Amino acid sequence: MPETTDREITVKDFKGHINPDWCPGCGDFGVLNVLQRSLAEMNIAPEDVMIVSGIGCSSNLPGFINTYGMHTLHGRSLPIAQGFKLANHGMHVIACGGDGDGLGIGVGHLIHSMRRNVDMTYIIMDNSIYGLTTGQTSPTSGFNMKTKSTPFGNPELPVNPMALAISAGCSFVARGFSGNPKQLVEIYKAAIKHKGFAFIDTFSPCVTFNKVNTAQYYRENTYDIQEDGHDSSDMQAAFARAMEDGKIGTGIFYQKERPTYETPEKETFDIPLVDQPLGVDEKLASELNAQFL
Amino acid sequence: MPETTDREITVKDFKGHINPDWCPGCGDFGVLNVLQRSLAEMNIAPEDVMIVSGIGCSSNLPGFINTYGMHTLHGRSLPIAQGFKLANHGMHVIACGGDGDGLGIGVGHLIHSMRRNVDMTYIIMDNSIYGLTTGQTSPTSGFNMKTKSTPFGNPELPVNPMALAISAGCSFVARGFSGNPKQLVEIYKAAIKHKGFAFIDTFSPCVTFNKVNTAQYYRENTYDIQEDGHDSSDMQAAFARAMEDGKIGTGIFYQKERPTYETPEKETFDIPLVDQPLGVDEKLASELNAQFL
Amino acid sequence: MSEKRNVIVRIAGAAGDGIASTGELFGKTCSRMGLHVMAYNSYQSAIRGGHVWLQLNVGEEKTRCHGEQPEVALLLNKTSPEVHIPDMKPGGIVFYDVSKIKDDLTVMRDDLNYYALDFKALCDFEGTSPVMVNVMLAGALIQAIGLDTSVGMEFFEEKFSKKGQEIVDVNQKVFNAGIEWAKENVKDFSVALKGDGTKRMFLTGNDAFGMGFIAGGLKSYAAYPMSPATGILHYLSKQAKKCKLLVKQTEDELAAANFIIGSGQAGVRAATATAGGGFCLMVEALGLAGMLEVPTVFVSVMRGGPSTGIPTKQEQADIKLVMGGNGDFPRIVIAPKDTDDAFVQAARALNLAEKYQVPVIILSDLFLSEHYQTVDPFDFSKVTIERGKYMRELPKDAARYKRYEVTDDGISPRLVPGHEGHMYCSGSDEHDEDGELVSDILAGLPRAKEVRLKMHPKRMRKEETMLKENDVLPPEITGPADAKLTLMGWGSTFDYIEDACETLRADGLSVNHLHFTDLYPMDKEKVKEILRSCNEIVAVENNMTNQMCKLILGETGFEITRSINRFDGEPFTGEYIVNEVKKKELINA
Amino acid sequence: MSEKRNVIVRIAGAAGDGIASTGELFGKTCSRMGLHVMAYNSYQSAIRGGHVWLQLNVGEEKTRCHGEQPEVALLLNKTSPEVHIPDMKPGGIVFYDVSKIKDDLTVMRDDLNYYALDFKALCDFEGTSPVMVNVMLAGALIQAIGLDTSVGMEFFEEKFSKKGQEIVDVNQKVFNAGIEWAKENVKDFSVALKGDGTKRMFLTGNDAFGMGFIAGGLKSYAAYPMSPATGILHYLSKQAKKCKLLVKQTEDELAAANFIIGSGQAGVRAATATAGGGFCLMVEALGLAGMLEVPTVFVSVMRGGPSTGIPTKQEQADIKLVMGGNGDFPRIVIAPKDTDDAFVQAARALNLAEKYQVPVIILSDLFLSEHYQTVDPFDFSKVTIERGKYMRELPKDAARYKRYEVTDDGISPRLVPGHEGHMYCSGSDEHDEDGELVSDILAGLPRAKEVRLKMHPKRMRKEETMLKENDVLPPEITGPADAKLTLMGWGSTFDYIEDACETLRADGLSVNHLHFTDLYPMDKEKVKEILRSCNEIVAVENNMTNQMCKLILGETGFEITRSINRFDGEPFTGEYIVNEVKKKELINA
Ligand SMILES: Cc1ncc(C[n+]2csc(CCOP(=O)(O)OP(=O)(O)O)c2C)c(N)n1
Ligand SMILES: Cc1ncc(C[n+]2csc(CCOP(=O)(O)OP(=O)(O)O)c2C)c(N)n1
Ligand code: SF4
Ligand code: SF4
Ligand SMILES: [Mg+2]
Ligand SMILES: [Mg+2]
Repeated sequence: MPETTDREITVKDFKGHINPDWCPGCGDFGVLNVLQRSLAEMNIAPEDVMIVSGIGCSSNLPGFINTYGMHTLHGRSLPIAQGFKLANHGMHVIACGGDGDGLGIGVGHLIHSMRRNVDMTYIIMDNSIYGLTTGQTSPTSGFNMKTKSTPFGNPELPVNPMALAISAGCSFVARGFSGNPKQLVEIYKAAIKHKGFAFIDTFSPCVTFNKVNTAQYYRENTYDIQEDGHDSSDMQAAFARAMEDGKIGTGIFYQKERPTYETPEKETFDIPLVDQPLGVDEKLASELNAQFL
Repeated sequence: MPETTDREITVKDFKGHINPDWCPGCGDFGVLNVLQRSLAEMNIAPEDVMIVSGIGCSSNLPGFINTYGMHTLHGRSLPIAQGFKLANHGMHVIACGGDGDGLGIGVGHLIHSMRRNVDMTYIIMDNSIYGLTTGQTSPTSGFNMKTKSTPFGNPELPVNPMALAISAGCSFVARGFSGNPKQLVEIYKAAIKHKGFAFIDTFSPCVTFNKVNTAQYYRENTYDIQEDGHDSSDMQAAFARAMEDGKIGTGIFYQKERPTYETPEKETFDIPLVDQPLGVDEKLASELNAQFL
Repeated sequence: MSEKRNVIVRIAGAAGDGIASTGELFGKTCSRMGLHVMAYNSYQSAIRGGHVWLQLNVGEEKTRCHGEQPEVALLLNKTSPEVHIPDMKPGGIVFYDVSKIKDDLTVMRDDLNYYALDFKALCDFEGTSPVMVNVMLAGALIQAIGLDTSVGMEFFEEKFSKKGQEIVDVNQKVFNAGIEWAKENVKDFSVALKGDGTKRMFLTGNDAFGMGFIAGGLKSYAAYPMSPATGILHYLSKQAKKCKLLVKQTEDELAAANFIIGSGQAGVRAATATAGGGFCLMVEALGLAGMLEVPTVFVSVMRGGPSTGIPTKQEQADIKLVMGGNGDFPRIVIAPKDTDDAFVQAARALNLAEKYQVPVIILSDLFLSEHYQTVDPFDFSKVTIERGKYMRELPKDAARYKRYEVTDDGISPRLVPGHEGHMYCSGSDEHDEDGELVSDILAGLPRAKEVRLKMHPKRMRKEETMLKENDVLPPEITGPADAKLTLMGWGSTFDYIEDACETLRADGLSVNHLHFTDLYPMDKEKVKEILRSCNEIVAVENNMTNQMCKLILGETGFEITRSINRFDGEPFTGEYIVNEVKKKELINA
Repeated sequence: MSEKRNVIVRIAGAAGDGIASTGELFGKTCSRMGLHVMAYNSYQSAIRGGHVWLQLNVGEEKTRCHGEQPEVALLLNKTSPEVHIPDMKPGGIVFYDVSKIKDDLTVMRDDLNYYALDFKALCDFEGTSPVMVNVMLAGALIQAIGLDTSVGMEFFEEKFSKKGQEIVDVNQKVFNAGIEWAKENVKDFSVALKGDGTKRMFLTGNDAFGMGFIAGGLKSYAAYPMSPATGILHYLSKQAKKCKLLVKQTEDELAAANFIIGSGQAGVRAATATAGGGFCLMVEALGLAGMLEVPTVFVSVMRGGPSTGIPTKQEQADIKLVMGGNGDFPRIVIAPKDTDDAFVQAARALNLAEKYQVPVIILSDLFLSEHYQTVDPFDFSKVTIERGKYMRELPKDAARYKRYEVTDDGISPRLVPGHEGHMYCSGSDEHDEDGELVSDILAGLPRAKEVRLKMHPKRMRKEETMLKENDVLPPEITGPADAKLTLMGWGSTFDYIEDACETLRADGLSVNHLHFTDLYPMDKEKVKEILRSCNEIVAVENNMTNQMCKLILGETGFEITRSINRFDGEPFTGEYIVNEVKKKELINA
């Protein structure tokens, strides 16, 4: 488990070199701010953090924060993040990206990552639209929603990220809203602290291409499930909350720690792979040869 | 909706030209037989059926049955089947393949196919192992199971196909066992009859590479949820059944018809695309030009 | 064309400043007057902000090139002057709004005419908002260069009437304010372009691909959004009901490519489109289409690479990509040369795909797919639909049908599924004429080798048949056959190179142009002969490594050793090529 | 080698008949005696049934080839005689069990010696089962050709002791029954091979790749099962704990390829392996590794294509595949020549990947990856680990680190993540030296073009550096430099061609062998010079379309016009090549 640092860390330490080029008012600003705050409040050093994203407006985030980053391929942030984390589990690894990136092209990796339970955090910045490609339907676009690629209405049921995550064996399942930073910072901190794969679907409205799922819409249509007395250790209850019609719950739907991916392979992972010597000694070499003699 | 035929159809009509080259005792024989019986009992003509598979032992099925078939790429049967079905919705389309094919490499397509709800049937022949590649861990291999690729035990939680399907909005979710043909034939018939995407995870033991999930194991550890009074219209109950520890339920977990993919686009699909004339008439041509004048 | 019959206009600002709509307004004004427009959109992979510009070359005759130096500019934001003033042609005119640009621009250059409008003062009426600055400036511009202002008025009607009459009215008023201002303040501008009165279409290559597909009988289209290919998806989505098309945005490119294989197998014409990174994900399906012999059309639109690269910039560097795949299988690669050709080749690709039962790749690029241009309305009646050996039924007494019958031309008669008594299974494993898998029925038996030795060459033979039946367009030479210098290009560079040749010839140089539309398969002997007939060849490629030269060399053994390359993300222009020819002293006339 | 010092043995039956374990038993017997074995497994993509055979060429000196005509055969099922009897060398001997094969084989050919054993009679004791027929026949064979029978006894101990002593005992008894029978019934066989007593390893190319990776410091391996690459996954999985490796079976090839990019970025050596169809799914990641400059090693094992093709059969037709990808980026392609070389090249690939910060592709094939062979134990001490410009830390007062600093050799100093004060982000979009995206910071500004014009050539320059630093192996010639005929091959055909050359030279012909291990990048001038130094070149390619000739032509302009091709799914043999040379009258000695 990566550590926090002795230095005193503030939000400023996470300020990036470039200003985000998101549209003014984009929900992604809120996610960036909350993430910076969460890391600072947990006193995690910037050099101990790797943020991996895919491609999309939201996936530009690693360029705007002062940590290590990888801005990779559309839909592939999770395998990369896991390859990184398991090679250097001394670092905190956070993957992030859009709803198209994570729940569209990338949903296969998501399902498998959840059952795999590598100790990392995954933030989807969910605007129910393809932002960067200028407004096509996304996996969380509502049924019948009109977009550039569905001018007569979206003919598909949207995915339900909470239900999917619970079913896929995800050990930390939460939903937040970038317009509610107070709650979101607590969720992100809990996620980063969680030992295992933590998933947070974060409503992050696109002001340019989505006139349905606006900040106002979320302000009016969400409620805090923890305040409503939800027990996040109860999977059935979590599933029921995920399936609710009407108001949309935010908060921690489900959390249950179980052995992380590295646990059964503890011999291999006693120290981070990146710190291990390369190659084998003479004794091991002759053992390896001997297997075939 | 494709029709049944006036000719009298029997199981013999579905007998393929070649004998299956599955290992003697392989569960897939049972799936093939039950599928042939189901089609015959529904009096569906062989030429009205297209069976699309991926790659794997199980995916060899279309070669062994006398219908139209496509034996395609590992993990890609579903997009191909949907491309076919929507181009010729006059035919019954059935996709089939292994647990690796459908729940491993192909799980992204599965999730999206379920919410899309094209009117077709999808059968996974689930042996909790990679058969054709001679015995690696599969997405349904048990936690800690030893396989050629996990000699120290599988470090991942298996996927739960029933829970996943229910969460993904699948309109027909069932589980069967090739060693229980009586129940299976009823499930397959209900699935083929179902208007919308019908998914059946079918236990189909691999006698060669999986010594855990054997026919005997399933005979001893499954029970019929319908006999146990399960209400397949109740999603919460279905989820609870899917999450049960101990005995494994078989039967129809969840079924609820909703508009199929073609429904909102009824202007396009009034007759199968393959029967429509190609190109546009003069009037439409000048309308198309006029859009840019 | 030495007489001045065109004008180059640039509109620049941040993404979100309304560049595109200004361009549309201006372009439509010209196209409806019967003028010719070639427009290039230099945009970014950021939705707002970033610096964006659109350049339009308007002429009384066909303009082949968006040109280098603008003569008229609309500058919409603060960053614009430093970026664009240096590019201006001496004597050019610049419109801007004083609230956005406060600097004294004459300090930068004093050989231009500056017109500073004041939006707040001129449009001080209800309903306006600062985003309408572009509308006002467009009015001034259109007036200043003597175009028909009434088209603009119509345009607002068409565009905004759904949003309510007030929106229409306020736009018209703002537009008019610009017009009136220009009437009073702009000195006579040297060009007054006269259209021929024939209305022309103003559209992109992607629109043309979409129309060509519809003309050619497309019924199933599946794609995943990816710039610069998404325009085809947008266009076809809108036509879906009217034209009875299945248009599906899939979950990814793997699904899209395989989806159209399903549709193709069912017997309908099917296509997809994507850009480089997305095409990488289609390579496996491409081979499947080759092996199952399913007619399919893949549009691959090149953009700056590698990887995500420069996604909204131009490059021609995906030849190796579309030639990829595991093992050998037949395919066709076509790189259309311009917007008209996009229409023609889209329809042709559908025919070739069905005739040869192969995947056909249309290799477009950002410039061709996304630049706007005026073209004459497409002649749909010229498009013929040829389905090759396509069958829905067999005679009652037909012998058992063999889907993969070995034939001399490599093409097997194709019965599409649904017919009684002749069921077959198509497999991605090597199979016999019936489609039955070698590994199922002949596993390890010596006959497996015989089947392989029949079936693999059967498929590959189709490439020979394509050549024999003259279904592959040979490279074409324009200009004098005996020119001293030949500029060789492919795909969308056609117009630039033509433009450069015209200029060079006007300068008294002896040049011609050798152009490839069909890239693969290549008729070794014929192509070699044509190449040998040229005196001195210089390749013009929008990439760093001369991928086309390598393809030609690998296919024919003919080596082209000199080249003009551009890989900074911009398309060529005629002037750019002319300069390179002169700079490199490629020719001594 | 005209003196008879080797014997060719074939073991044939259905999948599931125990061919593989018989082969292992036989191979280990030989390798422990100090004999040399080259074995080829002709198997199918069906788990049971199908016809399968294994051929072993055992010699006192290195056997380069599994050979064509077997001299000894074990036939395990009914189908075997018709398939294999015709292939036998005159005078050969055939062992079989009377319960499985009832026909009179002398009718087929009377120039062979048949030994019919009766399992039921000979092994009529407790614990036996008909699947053990192979064990009995193996005993007879090993005795008959005069090998050391005690190794077999050990073998059963090692193999079955975990399953209990009874299993060991019954196997030994059955084995012994075969031995005793042979002692009594088999006439003296002409060959009695004597090993040199040096124990050798008996393993596959995939095992050798795995060992080479471990020797070379691999720490992270991710793959998805796919024949014929899965052996590497199986081998490494077993060593994971012992060698502290991360070995991950991912959900698909997309994940595997991207997974190792994550590991590579973290600073550990990472590799994956797959076959053609799976590599198609890795092409996008390949470009990502090129753009992010992450050291990664991709093994691509060729098998019969296209598409699923003939998955358990041999072909060399994936050059175009591994050269694919969108846009241009540097890469290295290495095709190891034999099992020893597999070890060497795996370790070398890891070094080159780190030195140049590029993806390195090892292009293996079914034959190389899966055939068993005896080799001397690998010398791990010869493997050096060179990490290039790898850094874990920077001096305290270092200037802000630039991950993608432009350097003369194109390689930037590489600080791996985790160090305080020098954070950077690696992006798949075009970026500047800091890694910041051109589209974020320079969107539309002229400086974007400048950055592009610096960064793209910086990456591509690495290919020149590889050549300059002699990190690319030039093609090598074996045999007389001035030979009349040169056989050109690449990758795993090395031994066959060597074998053919030896035979041809023994026949008095003047031939040599030109072999490519490194396929890309290619040193144009050097390669052309070597090719030109040859008198008459004939390519030997295990494919239909001469992909290597096309690569050479496209890279160097040198055209090879004659070739020997095999694409029926089988690997070459020396004899096959010799026959082709003679049949095609490729040489008049
Ligand atoms: C393989 C591939 N396919 C398609 C694209 C084009 N593309 C870029 S971003 C994007 C989707 C953006 O939507 P989302 O992931 O929701 O992110 P957002 O922009 O909304 O934050 C797509 C399809 C790509 N870059 N790569
Ligand atoms: C892209 C790709 N990756 C890998 C393979 C190799 N492969 C063939 S079948 C298979 C898995 C078989 O398991 P499953 O799908 O469960 O089918 P089963 O054989 O068990 O019926 C794999 C990995 C392939 N053919 N294509
Ligand atoms: S397009 Fe939407 S998602 Fe993208 S930056 Fe703008 S507001 Fe944000
Ligand atoms: S290996 Fe397993 S799944 Fe494959 S045919 Fe044999 S028993 Fe069936
Ligand atoms: Mg989005
Ligand atoms: Mg399986």
